[in-house]
Amino acid sequence: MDLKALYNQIIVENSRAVHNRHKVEHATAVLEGVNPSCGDDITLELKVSDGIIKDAGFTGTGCAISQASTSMMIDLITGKTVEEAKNFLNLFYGMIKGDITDDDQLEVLDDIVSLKGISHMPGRVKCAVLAWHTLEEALDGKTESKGCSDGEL
Amino acid sequence: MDLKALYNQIIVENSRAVHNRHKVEHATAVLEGVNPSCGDDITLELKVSDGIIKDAGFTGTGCAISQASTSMMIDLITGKTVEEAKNFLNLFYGMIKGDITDDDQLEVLDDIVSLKGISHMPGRVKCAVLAWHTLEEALDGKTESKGCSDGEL
Amino acid sequence: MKIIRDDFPILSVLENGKPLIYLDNAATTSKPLAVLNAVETYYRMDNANPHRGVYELGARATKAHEDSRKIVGDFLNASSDEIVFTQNATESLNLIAYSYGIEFLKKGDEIVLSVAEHHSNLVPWQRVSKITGAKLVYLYPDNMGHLTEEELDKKITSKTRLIAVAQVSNILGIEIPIDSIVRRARNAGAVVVLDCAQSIPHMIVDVKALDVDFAVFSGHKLYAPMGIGVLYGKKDLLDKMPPFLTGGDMIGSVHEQSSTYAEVPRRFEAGTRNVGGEVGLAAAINYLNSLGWENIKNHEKELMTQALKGLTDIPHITIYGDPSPDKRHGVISFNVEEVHPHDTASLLDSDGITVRAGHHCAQPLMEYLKINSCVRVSFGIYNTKEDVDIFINSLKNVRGLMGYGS
Amino acid sequence: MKIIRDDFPILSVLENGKPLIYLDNAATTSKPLAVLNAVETYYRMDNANPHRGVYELGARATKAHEDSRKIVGDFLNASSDEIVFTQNATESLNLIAYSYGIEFLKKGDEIVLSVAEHHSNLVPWQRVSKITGAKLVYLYPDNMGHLTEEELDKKITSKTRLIAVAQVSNILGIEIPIDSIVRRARNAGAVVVLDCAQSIPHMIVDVKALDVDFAVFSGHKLYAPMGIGVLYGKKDLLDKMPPFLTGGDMIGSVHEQSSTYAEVPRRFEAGTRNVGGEVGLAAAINYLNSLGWENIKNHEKELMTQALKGLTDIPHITIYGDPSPDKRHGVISFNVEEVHPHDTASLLDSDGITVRAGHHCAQPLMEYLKINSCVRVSFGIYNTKEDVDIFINSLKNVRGLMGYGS
Ligand SMILES: Cc1ncc(COP(=O)(O)O)c(C=O)c1O
Ligand SMILES: Cc1ncc(COP(=O)(O)O)c(C=O)c1O
Repeated sequence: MDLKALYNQIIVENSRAVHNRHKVEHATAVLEGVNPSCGDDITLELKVSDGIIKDAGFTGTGCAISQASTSMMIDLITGKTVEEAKNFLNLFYGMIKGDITDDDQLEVLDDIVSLKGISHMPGRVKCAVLAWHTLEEALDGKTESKGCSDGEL
Repeated sequence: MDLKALYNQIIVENSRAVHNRHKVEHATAVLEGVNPSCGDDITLELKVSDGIIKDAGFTGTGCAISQASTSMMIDLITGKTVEEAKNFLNLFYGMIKGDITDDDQLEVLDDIVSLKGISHMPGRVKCAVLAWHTLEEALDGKTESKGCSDGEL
Repeated sequence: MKIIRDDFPILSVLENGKPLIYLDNAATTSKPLAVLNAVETYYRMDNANPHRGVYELGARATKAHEDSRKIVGDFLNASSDEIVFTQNATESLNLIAYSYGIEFLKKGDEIVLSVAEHHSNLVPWQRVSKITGAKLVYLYPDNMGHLTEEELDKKITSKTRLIAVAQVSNILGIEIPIDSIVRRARNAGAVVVLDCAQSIPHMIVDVKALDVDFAVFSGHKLYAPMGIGVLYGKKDLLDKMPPFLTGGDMIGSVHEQSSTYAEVPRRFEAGTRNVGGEVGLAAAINYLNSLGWENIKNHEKELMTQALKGLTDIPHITIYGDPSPDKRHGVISFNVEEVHPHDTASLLDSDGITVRAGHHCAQPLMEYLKINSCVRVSFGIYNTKEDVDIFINSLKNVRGLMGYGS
Repeated sequence: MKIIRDDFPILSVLENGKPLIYLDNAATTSKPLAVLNAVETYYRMDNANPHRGVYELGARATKAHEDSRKIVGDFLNASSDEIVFTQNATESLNLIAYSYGIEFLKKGDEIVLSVAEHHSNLVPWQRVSKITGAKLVYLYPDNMGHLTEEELDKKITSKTRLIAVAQVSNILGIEIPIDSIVRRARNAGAVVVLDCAQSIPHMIVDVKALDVDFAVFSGHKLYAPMGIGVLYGKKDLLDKMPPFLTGGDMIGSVHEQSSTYAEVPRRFEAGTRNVGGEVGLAAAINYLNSLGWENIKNHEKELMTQALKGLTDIPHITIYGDPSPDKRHGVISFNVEEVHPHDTASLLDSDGITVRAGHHCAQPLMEYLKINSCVRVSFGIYNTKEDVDIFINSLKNVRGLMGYGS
């Protein structure tokens, strides 16, 4: 995998993409997700009504991969139904675990497919997964996240 | 080392040699030595006066090597001075540890030299040493022996 | 299965100038090339500290570590997160004693052991008993070496909170009635700790089918390297247990005055893991699976049958426990009348045959059998009919060499 | 010392398609052929359960076990019976915490640690503190990473009963003033536990000259296999300590309800030992001795000097601790401004360079330094000037690749 290309094309832009870095007015869910071992720390805010994710945003700090992954996720889920979001979630987990490799199947994930190569970097998987993990817990109505605890990376 | 020859020539006879299996009248030292892990258990009795080991004997049970070694030791030390016995002791330890290999030097140990090969059988060293260890403690005036504790053989 | 001898380089060394007849497999086993090569390959290709590097080599080490865990889990029919790597069965048992026993037992409770337990499954419970006040209760085998239903009924009561037993005793070689024990444990609300050190080299241990709460074994008795052991624990039990060893890798977060701990199984794996050993263990399991467990069982049964027949035919030999091959796995312990076990072992050794003599880390059983020590012969997958013949023939000479008529 | 690279097979693997530049030696080291061969030879020629067989093969295994102990003892300038084999430094520290700390400390006593301790030398003392009521007191380094005399004066008092410190921190790489600490410990009547995990790969540790009471290290950081660690303890201290792990081999005699324990060091070695690991450790020590410690020190000093110069020349880099090579051993930790350490590590990795990023099992130090994590580069005997050049050059590109002007 050409890691530099990955960093170059996707992550750098996205990690600085500011359009998703904001609080959400009248949020229906606010959840902080933390990777204690590496300090990635994001707070995801969602506004869900009628089963549709009307608005989403985040604040927080962390490595480029965690921040980019969060921003790209928000781009993807905003305006989608909760069902669709959960479907993306499973696709994303499948991709990151290396279980789903078929590009056609992954196509709906849009530019998030650029994170596919992370499946070969087990040490960084947690960074990419944090946002999605937090989303999953938020959609499940959790008010406190367990984070992706995995000891020391 | 021809172990069978060792067993054959020396140990079998000595282990049954009954002449040293006796209590000592007016003993000045009586000490029990035990190898807890293999159950060798001898009680050594000495009568020392004027610095001379006037009489010695033993009772107990154990493997052929421990019993033979005890009997041969008693043959050697009876009638000798305490100094001489201590000298034998050091020679014996040296031989069993494999530190002293020169036959001329070991000659004074008489037929005990037949135990020399035990130095190549670390698992059995303890059996051969028990009597000597008990003798050392008895001559040092100990009234309780620590045995040659070495955990499980 | 004769052909597999070539897989084990050590079998061609000399013992006292004679071809080695290795019959001390219950103490430790020889390692097949598949295991030696797997370990060497790990160190030549993938060695790094698992879970610590974000780099590719570190990922390979982490994968080697977690793949090994998966192979062990599959082998026991457990899931990976129920498998804790330790250094040996002894540490696994100490971990349970400390993190479960000391934590959850109290005065008035009873811990049930068999008097045949190995010291490693006995001394840790003495400590638990001393610290918690729980009472140690012993199961005594009948004169054939079996634990009877009556004995189980008598000892496993409503007070029983924990039962720690070897599936196969390292001296008697007899398989205990584990189903009966687990059934009673369930009624009593007790947990069952199964010491598989001597069973797992000879049979498939399915922890789910047996429904035991904990199971432990050592790699080195299963043709794997030394320095690697396994603890299986039911997930819900492990989850509620505090850590045993503490330090790097097993933490959640650490502050100056307090810490939180990682999820299981990592909570119980403190400090850098023995990944080489884990890889070796996984390779050993794969090797055994490829031989086929039915083949292994049949082969070992043949050896056992032959050896028991040979032994019962020699006069002046006492065998400890039921001498029928159906009940036996791996080991036979015996004594030659009037000959000290160490002398027996040394004389066999002069013919190149390695057996063990001593109390075999089971002094309470020795006391119970009213012997001080005994000789133990134990078989592995690479032993042959010829090995047994040579052993029996050599044994026939022992009393003669010790100066007895026969 | 370039020629020795051929002794280490793993150094020729590829990392992300590039030649591997292994710079995570503080996590674990690569193994020379001398070590791999020694272990393999042990398993091919001498493998048996030490202390258990009366037969010749068993004697060879016992000899391998005890000879290794002697080599480790000589290496530390200790006698053999002061050397306990464990699985890693973490277990060694737990053993001291349990068998010395919990046993001999009490409320009102103070345990002194540095805030730079590795979790393995920190979490066990938290447990001791919790159980005994002894207080944990932290030494804080000055802004160059040094422990000052004033700080030592302030924290090491008449209440201090135990001081546990790493001779070299795994993050700062700075050697602590161990002589000053031991002197104060003697006055206070405290024992000193020296964690040599990061010092011993880089210098001779003479426990008698240092006059420390305990010292620990891990084999895998000293070019030996994983799964083997060492505890040194002064004989009179070990003698009065109760056992930690219990089970086979560490007992005197066992009865149903009570047991006595073996003499040290065996009292602390429960269950079957990792003889293969011990043999590997002994081979590693012999290998290092044959290279010569002066050569090793000079070589590593050159690398350290070059790396520190290179790092200080790059803008936007923060080095943690004194950047003068004289005070440093093995490791340099740093951060690239505005770049997360994991991203730095991944970008270096894409050039084949393995460094570590994270909290390095030293979270309290991270808190103290007010950072969340950092990048660590660490050197071994086989690293070269070229390795350092490649590392520095790759690092220069990191900020650019992350989209920063420079
Ligand atoms: C200073 C220090 N102490 C202790 C340890 C623990 O060593 P191990 O993980 O081998 O037990 C380490 C390494 O991880 C270390 O760097
Ligand atoms: C039945 C049984 N349990 C436990 C053990 C302890 O195994 P280890 O010494 O490998 O820890 C052994 C072997 O020594 C054993 O035979």
